[in-house]
Amino acid sequence: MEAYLIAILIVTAIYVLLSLGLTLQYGLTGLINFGHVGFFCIGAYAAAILSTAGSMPIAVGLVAGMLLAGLAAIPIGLVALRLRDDYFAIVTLGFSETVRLVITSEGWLTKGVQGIPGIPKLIDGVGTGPALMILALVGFANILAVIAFLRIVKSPFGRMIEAIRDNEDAVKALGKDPARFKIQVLVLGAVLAGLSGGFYAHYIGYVSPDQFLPIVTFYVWMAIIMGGVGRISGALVGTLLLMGFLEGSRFLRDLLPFISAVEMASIRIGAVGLALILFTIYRPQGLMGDYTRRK
Amino acid sequence: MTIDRRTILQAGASALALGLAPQGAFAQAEAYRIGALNPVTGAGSPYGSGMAEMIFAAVDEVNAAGGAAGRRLQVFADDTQTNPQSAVLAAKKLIEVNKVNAILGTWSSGVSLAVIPLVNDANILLMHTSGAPALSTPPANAKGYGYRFQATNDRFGRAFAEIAVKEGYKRPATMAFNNASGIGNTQGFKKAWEAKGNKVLAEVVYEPNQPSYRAELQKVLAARPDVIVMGSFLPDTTIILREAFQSGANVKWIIPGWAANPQLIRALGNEATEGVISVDSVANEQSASFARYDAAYRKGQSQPGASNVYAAMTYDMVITLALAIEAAGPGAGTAQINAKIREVANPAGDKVFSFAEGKTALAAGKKINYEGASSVLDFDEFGDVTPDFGVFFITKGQLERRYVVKI
Amino acid sequence: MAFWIELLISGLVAGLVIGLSALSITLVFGIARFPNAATGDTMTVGAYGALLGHRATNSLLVGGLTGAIAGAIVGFLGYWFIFRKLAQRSNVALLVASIGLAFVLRAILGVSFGHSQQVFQLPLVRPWRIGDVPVHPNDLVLAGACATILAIVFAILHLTPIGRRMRAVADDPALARVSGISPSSVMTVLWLLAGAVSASAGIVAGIKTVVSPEMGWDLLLPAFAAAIVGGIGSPVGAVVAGLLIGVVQEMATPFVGFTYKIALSFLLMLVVLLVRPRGLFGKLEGAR
Amino acid sequence: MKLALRDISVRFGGFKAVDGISLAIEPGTLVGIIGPNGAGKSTLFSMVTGFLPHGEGVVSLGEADISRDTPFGRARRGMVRTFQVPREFAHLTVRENLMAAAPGQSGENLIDLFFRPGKVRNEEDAIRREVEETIDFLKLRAVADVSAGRLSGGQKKLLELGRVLMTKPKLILLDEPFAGVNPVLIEELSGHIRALNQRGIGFVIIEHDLSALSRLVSVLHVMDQGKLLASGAPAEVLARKDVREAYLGGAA
Repeated sequence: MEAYLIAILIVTAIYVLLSLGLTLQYGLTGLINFGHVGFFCIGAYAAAILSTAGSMPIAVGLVAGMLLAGLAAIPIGLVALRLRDDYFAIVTLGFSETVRLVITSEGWLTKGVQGIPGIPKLIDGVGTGPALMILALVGFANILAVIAFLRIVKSPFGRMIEAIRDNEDAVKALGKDPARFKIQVLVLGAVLAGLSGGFYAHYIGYVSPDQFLPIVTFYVWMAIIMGGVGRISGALVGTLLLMGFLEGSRFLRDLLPFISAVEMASIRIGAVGLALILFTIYRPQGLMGDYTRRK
Repeated sequence: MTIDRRTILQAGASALALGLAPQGAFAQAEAYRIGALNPVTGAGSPYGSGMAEMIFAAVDEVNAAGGAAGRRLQVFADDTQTNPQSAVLAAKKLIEVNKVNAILGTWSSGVSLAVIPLVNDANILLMHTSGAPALSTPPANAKGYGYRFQATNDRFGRAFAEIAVKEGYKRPATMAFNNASGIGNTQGFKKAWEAKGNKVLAEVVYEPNQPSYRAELQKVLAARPDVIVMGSFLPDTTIILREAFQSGANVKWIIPGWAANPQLIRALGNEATEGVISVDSVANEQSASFARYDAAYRKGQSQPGASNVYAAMTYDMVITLALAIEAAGPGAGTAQINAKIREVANPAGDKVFSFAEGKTALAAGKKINYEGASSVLDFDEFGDVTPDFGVFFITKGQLERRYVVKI
Repeated sequence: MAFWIELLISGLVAGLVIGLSALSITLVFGIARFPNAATGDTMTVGAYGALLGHRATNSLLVGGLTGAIAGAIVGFLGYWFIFRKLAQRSNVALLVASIGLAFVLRAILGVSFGHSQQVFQLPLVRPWRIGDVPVHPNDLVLAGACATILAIVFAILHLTPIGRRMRAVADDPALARVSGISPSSVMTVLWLLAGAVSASAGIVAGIKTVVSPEMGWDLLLPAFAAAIVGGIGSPVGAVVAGLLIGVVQEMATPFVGFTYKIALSFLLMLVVLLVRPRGLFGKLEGAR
Repeated sequence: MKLALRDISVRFGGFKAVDGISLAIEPGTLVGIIGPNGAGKSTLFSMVTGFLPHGEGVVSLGEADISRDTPFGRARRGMVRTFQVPREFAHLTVRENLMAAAPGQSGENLIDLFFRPGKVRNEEDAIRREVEETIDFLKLRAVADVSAGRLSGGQKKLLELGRVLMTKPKLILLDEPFAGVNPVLIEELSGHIRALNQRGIGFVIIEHDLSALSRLVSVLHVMDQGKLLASGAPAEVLARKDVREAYLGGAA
């Protein structure tokens, strides 16, 4: 039983990196990033291609994934500066779909719709031993990300991005350029998503374009909205809730036989939708957070 | 899946299995645990629940005949959602929580490619219905524990080429749904067709869920083909055939069976589907095994067995596996059972059409050759079945099988 | 030459569907001031409604009306139970809530109709031939239907008192509130209208293709692009831009291929947002 | 640092909100701008500070032509502004609002933040001392740790003044600082402005409270329908018939 729980924790840890990235971008800076799965996809494919066709060591693939995702965030950042937030949301949604289209079409590099099988595991071997080491590795990356995250939040940089979220014009009136901060935040969030993608590719062992649909972005949005926008605890709790919900429904099927499995998929999507609605209306600050009132 | 006695019973059993040892007449030999990992939701949802249901039905049949090598078969069902991530997690649960000895019924190539490493690591069997060629060769099938009950995509392509030659077509074009199986079919056709020294006039790969496919159709029709070979699924085939008919094109079609089925005819009517050639790995309709499967499928899904060829395959998976367990004798591990699979299914040996028949023949010391419901089930060295292909012509709204193509 | 004309026609027909759903988006975007992500799934509701209506009465007109009414009701319920409660909140909260509504609608449709395809049982008719360019009667019927829907929307907006109040709210919500326009009456009519319009787009799409729970979501991005390219708040802009995107997508296929044509609508939207945020016919209050 | 405006005009469609305004603000002076609603005061203000796209004419600060400069570029040159409706950072405390305003913080650069933490910490301490002085100067000690969103209207105006002070400006443009503020607080604000003026900081104040303004400023400019109607000492300007008429809505 515990090996299966380790598997859930590993996937949760992978998704926490995505939630942290989005918390930094939306929770702290107010950037409506609906294209998060695009950076996740870039990280996954970089790791997959380099570790199979490129036959590079895994670490190289992971770092390359982070860099490429970060680089991809820069043009998005430049666009972000000139757009109102809901327009930016639509543009980022378009970005993640374009990434998926490029991955689908450029088969010479990405094997297109066939996907890339046989991606080496983070740590070889079978059973709970290696699984625990993988969990430790991804967990360690989480800890580093949280430390860096706290360092940023408690610093003048963190203060400034929250100021941008609260009132961008006031920041300009005080002689500071929001653009620089927005781009850095987008790049940081993208780097985290890239690393998360790299871990995902090595853990699942197979990547294909249809694993990177917008639904992944909205799952992460649901996690940070339920957990608590703008807070690390919110990102962690939210991701745990999301994974518990997505995986829990696997057991639910055994215990509630009258719900046919076909309906289970619709119920899962419906529950995600309902959570998004109810939390946005009745508990905007999420379970953990109360960023609206600091004291 | 309708609510009936067995589903509730099964749920109780599986909840029981989470903690307690199984009871019942087979207390002495440990139950053989089967993981039914099927695409109940997502792109494979039209086939998934039928596939799962037939695994239960076949297991009931085997247990009713006294089990295999004294061991009762037990099933744990889970949903791949036709996506690799949840398939991997479901497989891990089946392997680590339910401790299954075999996983049956993964459908899409992506899912099987993601699950097969876990199966190899856990030294258990995987029987799937995916088309991707990568599943036959190492590293995916390095241990030979993977068996493919569906013809590979390029086998379909080769069958299409044979049919095109037989029907005297000279100017083929291809249209493929942009995913692994769609492109696998048209590439398979192109390879086989060009190997015969001919040329494919136009090739189009289209994206799913478009408001219209006219531009794609137009590009293909501009090359004036006499036949269009499709690698497609039901929804897109419905739209493309309708738009072709409504744009006045009169061209012949060769379409995989899962896209050119009774539902397509019901959607478009007889006139638009007249003369369409539907190709599918021929199920042994005449065989007694198909009759038993068909009865079980009608009882569970109240639909004809022929409408879900994948369910016939999962039915055969259980029977073949059970016969191999029986042949390997009590206390056999995966390796011994694996060694027996080709023995009980491939040609050398008396033809048997059910588990009971096979069991009595084995008991009498004879060699057997199980002829399945989905096909004759002769596995090559890669663990792939080499079925024949039934060629059906849609005439006045009926699927009429005219001949069989062997490759 | 006929090759290009055919591409143009198929582009226009595809553009009709995009234009209609963009029209619904621009109405909501202009008046309620947020991009309604549930538009796609309201389209699907319309398609299923029309399917039931058509099966029951075998008349496409009754089917269409049932679908439109279903869409209007869903549109209104979305406003009454969700968007009304978020009126004072940022447009992001409304956007996220509309995504939630989109998922809920898809779940309800999935459970009630299942995932296998459903089709409008219509007789298939051979096309007419003008020169060697096939023109299909169905396309003309659908184009006519879209034109009538557009005319109805314009009539409501420009000829009726509630329409004038809706345009006033679109121009300057603060001024409108001050001059005594009750927002709830304007919003009620807006959401009924937007729901009906997106439902009709879904019906047209459903007739041309097949009806399945996911169909609305895939048409959402091009529809948003059309609403933005046409200029937010401008009904004419939405439909013209929808046709433009439909034609550009189809005509570009020989050069760009069938996979990248989908990215074209996104690219067009990006260029417009950066170069001319007001879009073709939008007002000054652009996308800054 | 002298602020000079030459033929400034701003057009919305056909309508000229600001029409050919030329005036100069001598360094270190207290200047008021008055005029009826819709005279174009706020429009002029926003264009000079870069929050409205440049219309016609030249805005120069000292010798530099800043007509095309970004809002934050102009602020960095020492000309800062407050807003008619205060724009506090609602979720940050009063202290954090003031800390955020301090210019040139290396802690806002990620490289320094992670690789030169010592330097960042020292700067933070220096800024914190400055913030404590500003808090005492503006008597906001009691609410120093309350999130700005929960302050009263008057406190928010004080905070906004405190924030611009943190940027060590040479010229502060105040947009209706006394609007909606009780008389006691108006005197307090005027006191602060006079004290800051002693330290050499110039002010340009848009205000409707003529009595409080005229007690404060040395020069008064009157705008009406986008044009400069009159300029001069407060008493003298307010005595003019045409100014009173513009105000009483005679001509408009």
